[in-house]
Amino acid sequence: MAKLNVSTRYKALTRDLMWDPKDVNIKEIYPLIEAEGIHIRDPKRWEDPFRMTFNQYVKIQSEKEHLHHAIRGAFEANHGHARIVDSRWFEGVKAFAVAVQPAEYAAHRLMAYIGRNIPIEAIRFATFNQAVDELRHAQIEIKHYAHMSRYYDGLHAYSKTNENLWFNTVPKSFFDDALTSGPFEALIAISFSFEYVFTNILFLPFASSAAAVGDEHFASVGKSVQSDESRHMALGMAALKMLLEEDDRNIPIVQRWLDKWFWRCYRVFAVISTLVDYYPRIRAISWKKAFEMYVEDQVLNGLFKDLFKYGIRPPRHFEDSMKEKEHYSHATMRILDHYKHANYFRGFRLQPDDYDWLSREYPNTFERYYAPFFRKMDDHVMAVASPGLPAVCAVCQIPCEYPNPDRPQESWTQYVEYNGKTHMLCSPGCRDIFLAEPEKYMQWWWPAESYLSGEFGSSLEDMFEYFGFTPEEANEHYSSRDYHRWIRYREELGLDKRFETV
Amino acid sequence: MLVWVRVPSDDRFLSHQGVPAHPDMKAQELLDKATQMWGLPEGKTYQLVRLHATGQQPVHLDKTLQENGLRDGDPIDLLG
Amino acid sequence: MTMQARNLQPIRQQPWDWATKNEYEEVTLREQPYIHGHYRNKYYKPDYDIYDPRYTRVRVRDWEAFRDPKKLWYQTYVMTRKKMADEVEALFERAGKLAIYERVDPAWRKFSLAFYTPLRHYEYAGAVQLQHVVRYAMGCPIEQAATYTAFDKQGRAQWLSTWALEFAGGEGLQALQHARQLWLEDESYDKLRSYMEHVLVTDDWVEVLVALHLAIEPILDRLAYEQLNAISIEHGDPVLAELALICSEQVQWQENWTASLFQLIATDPTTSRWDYLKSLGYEDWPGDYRWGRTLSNPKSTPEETLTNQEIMSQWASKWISRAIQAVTPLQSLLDRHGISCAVEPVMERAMASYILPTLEKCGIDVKISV
Amino acid sequence: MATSQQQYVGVDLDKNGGAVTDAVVEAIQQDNPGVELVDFNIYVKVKAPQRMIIRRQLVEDILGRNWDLQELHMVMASYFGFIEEWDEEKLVIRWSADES
Repeated sequence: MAKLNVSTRYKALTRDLMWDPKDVNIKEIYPLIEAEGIHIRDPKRWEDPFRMTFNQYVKIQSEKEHLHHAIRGAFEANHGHARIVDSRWFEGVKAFAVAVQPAEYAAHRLMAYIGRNIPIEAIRFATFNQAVDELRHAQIEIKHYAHMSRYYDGLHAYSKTNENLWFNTVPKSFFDDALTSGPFEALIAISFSFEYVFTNILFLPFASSAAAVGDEHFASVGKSVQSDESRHMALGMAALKMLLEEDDRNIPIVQRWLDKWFWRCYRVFAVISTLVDYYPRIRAISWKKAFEMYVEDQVLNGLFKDLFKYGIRPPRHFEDSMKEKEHYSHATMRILDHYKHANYFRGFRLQPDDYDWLSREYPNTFERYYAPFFRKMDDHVMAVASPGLPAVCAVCQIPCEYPNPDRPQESWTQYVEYNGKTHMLCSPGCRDIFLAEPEKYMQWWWPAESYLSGEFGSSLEDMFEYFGFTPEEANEHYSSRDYHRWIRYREELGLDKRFETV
Repeated sequence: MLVWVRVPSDDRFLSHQGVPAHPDMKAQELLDKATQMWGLPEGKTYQLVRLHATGQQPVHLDKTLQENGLRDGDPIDLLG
Repeated sequence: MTMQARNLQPIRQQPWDWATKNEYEEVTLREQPYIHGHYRNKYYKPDYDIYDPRYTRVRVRDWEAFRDPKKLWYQTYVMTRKKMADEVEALFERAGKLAIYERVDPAWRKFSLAFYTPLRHYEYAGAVQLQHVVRYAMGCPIEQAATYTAFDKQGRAQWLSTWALEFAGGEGLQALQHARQLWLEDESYDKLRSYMEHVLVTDDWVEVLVALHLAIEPILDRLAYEQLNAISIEHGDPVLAELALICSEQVQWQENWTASLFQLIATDPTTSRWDYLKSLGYEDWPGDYRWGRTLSNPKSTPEETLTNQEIMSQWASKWISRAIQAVTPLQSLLDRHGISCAVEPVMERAMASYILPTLEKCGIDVKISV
Repeated sequence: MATSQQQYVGVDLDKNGGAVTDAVVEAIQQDNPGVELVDFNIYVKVKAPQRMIIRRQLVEDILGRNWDLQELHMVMASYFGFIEEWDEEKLVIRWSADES
C-alpha cells in the first residue's frame, strides 16, 4: 500500500473515533464542556506534535522501564544507599517521596478526568497517555522508597502520612484544587503551568544532585520520569495555544488561570527549593540559578514574549517570585526547621561547607538574614523549634512564615476578611488566589483544628500514631538513628577504610 | 475556639501559633497562656493586638475574648 | 536474606505497615488517599468529596481488597503490551511481504472491512467511558485495572484502524471513512451505536463496568475476536484471525478482573457505604465536614435500600437485554455479505460460558427481556 | 514586543544517551547558527536563538547507523519553544514572536 506519512497516519489512528450521538444528548456525554465559559470552534486543526501511538508508546516505555529497573536492581543489590556521600540526602529524598509521589498519583486520576471531559481528539490521546504515565511515575517512585523504607525511617506508613500530616496538605491541596476544577482549568493548571513551567526545575536539578551525591537509583528515577515530561509539556503547549486561538473570549479566562496556577505551582515547589539548595551535600545548581534558567529565561523571556500577540501578559506576581528567589530556599528551610520535630523527614545542622556554599551562591541574603538562624542550632538542635502549631496559608497551606522580599525582616503574611472570619495568607500571590475563589478556599482541611481539639487522642503519641510515624523518626539528621545506621552499613561494607599507598 | 498568637519580636521568624481559647476567658488569661507557650520572660509587661484585614485593634486584657469581639481563628500579635 | 551481614540487616522486611505479598501490591495498595480531601467539586456533583463512596450505589466493606488476578502494574503492563505490539507489527509486515491480502476471498474482504473497521468506534467509546471509571472509582487496585483496560481498548481501536489501512491498500483512509458511515447510518449498527452512547452517559462507575464487561463485550468480543477466526482462515485471511487472537488475550484479562470485582461487590453484605473507613483504620473519623466549611454532611445521604446483589441484578438485567438487542442485528451484515455465521448461538455460548457462570458466582438472577 | 533579550529555544539531552546524544548535539551545531551548550552533569542543555532544527539524516550520517527520530524520546528530557514540526525527517522547535 502507499505508505502514509507520520502525520496522516497518526490522524487516521486517533481522529474521527468519536461521533455526534444520535440517541442521547451530547451535553449529557460532556456535561462540563460549557461550564467554564471556554469556546471551541474548530479543534480539528490542532495536533499533539509528539504523535505517539499505542504501539510506539508501549515499545518506548517498556525500553525505559527496562533501563530504569535494571539500574534499580543493581543499586538495591549493591547497597547503593550506603555508598552515597552523605546520608542526610535521604531526608530530602523522603520529602520528595511522600510529597511528590502522591502528586503523581493525583495527576493520574486528574488526566483521566481531563481526557474524559474534553472531547477534543487532537489532544485526547495525549491525555490518555499521560494518565498512564503519571501512574508510572507514582510507581517508579514507590519502588524507590519501598527499598529505602527497609533500611531507613519515616516512610513505612506513607499513605497515612499523606492523608493526615500537616506537611502533606501542601501538595495535596494543590492537586485537590486542580481535581475539583473544571476540565479546561485543570488542563491549564497541570499540563501547562505545572508541566511546562515548573517540572524542569523539579526533575533536572534534583536528578543532577542525585547523581552528584552518588544516588544512582534516584538519579535514574528523576531522569526516567523526566523523559516522559517532554510529551506532557507538548500537550500543555498545544492546549494553551489552542485555547488562545480558538476564540478571543477564551483569552481573559486563560489569563486568569495562568495568574492563579503560576503562583500556585510556584508555591507548591517551595520544598523543592530546599531539595536543591540544602539537602544535597554536593549541589548541581542553586535554586536561584535554576529559577533564572528554567523560569525566567525559558518561560518569562521565552514563552511569554510569544504569547504577547494574543494579549496574554506574564502571570500576576511573577515579579514577586523573581524577588523571592534570593530568599525562597532559606525561608522554606527555616520553616522546616521550626517543625522538624513533627515531620517525617528531618532537618539538619548546617556544616561548614554548607555555610560556605550558601554564602557564595547567595551573597546578598544568606549571611545577613538567614545564617544567624541556622547557627542557633549549633549547640541545640531544638533551639529554633516552634512552641506550637502554626497558622498556615489558606491557599498553599504552608505556615505563614515567609518574609517580605522587599523588607526581609518583616513578615509577608496577609489578612483577609471573608464570611465572618479573618483568613491568613502567606503572600500577596496567595491572597489574590483566595480573593478570586473564597468559597473554594474556605473549605480547606487544616489539621491544626483536629490536632488541637484532641480528635486523634490527647497525647503526643496519639498524634504521631495518626501521622503514621514516631517521634524518633523526626528531628535532626546527624543526631538521628538513621545517621548511625548509615554509618554501620558503611562499616560493614568497608567503605570508609583508608588504604595506604607507599 | 482557637486563636493564633504571634510574637513579632521572636527572632525565629515564626508565624502565629494556635492557642485553644474560650469566649468567656479574660484576655489576660489568654496572654498568660501565650507568654508561657512562647517561653517569654516573666515579670515583663506585654500586650495583645488583634489583626484585621483593615488594620489592628488593641485587646483589653481585663475584658473577655467575647467582649473584645474576638472570633474563632483570629490572629493576634503579642507585643512586649 | 540470611546471606547478609548482621550490620546490613534491613530494619523491616516489609516496606509498609500494611502487608504486601508482591511488587504489584507494594505499588498498588493504599495509593489513593481516602480522607481529608480539601475541596468539593466545582461543577460535577458539587456536594461530593474528591474520592467519595457515593459515586456508586453499591457498598463495599474494603475497597482495597480487590486484586487484579494478573497483578498488572505499570512495568508488567507495558512489557506484556510491547510483546503484543511487536507481534501485531510483525503480523502486518509478513502479510504485506507475502501479499496475503491479495489472496483473501473478495466476499470476506468486503465483509471484514464492513464489520471490523467500525468496531474501532466501539472500542474507543469504551476507552473514553473507562476514563470516567478511572477518575471516580474507589481505590487504586480497581482504577489501575481500569486504566490499563482503557489503554488496551485504545490500542485495539488503533490496531483495527491500522489493519484497515493496510488491508484496503491505497484506499485506507476511505475505508475508515466508509466504516464511520456504516457505524453511524447502517441499521446493523444502530443498536450497538446506541448502546455505546448510553454507556457514555452512565454515571455510576460500577454500572459502567457492568454495561461494558458483563454485557456487551463478553458477547461482541467473542463474535469478533473468537467466533469469526476460523471463518476468516477459511476465506484465506489468517491475518485477521491472528490479530483477533492477540485482542482476545486482552479481552480475557478484562473479563477476568471485572468478574472478580463483581463477585467481591455482590457477595459483600455491607449496608453502610461508610464501612470502608473501618478497614482503613479510621473507624471513629467523623468526617471533615464538621469544621463547618464544607457544604453538607456526606453521611446524611440516605443509604440504599436494595442490596448490592439487587442493584447488580437490575443493572445486569438491563444491560444484558440491551446487549443482545445490540448484537442481534449484526446478523444482517453477515448475511448481506454471504458469511455463514449465526450470531444467536454465539450469544448463547457467551451466556453459557461466561455471563451466567459469573452471575452465578455473584449470586445474581437476571431477567432477560429481548 | 521588542526583543530586548534573545529568545532561545532548545532541548535538554540525557548524557546517558552516549553516542546518540553526542550525534544529536553535533547535528544541532552543524545545522543551526549560534548554538550554545550548557553542561549540566547528567544533562546537556543545547540552545539556539529563536529556532532549532534536528534532521534525521544528519544525525544518521554522524552516528553511522540507521536512526529513527522516535529514538529522540529516549534522550530528550525536556525542551523549550513550540514544536512546529516533528515527522520522519526533522524536528523543528521555534518561537514565533517575530512573525507578528
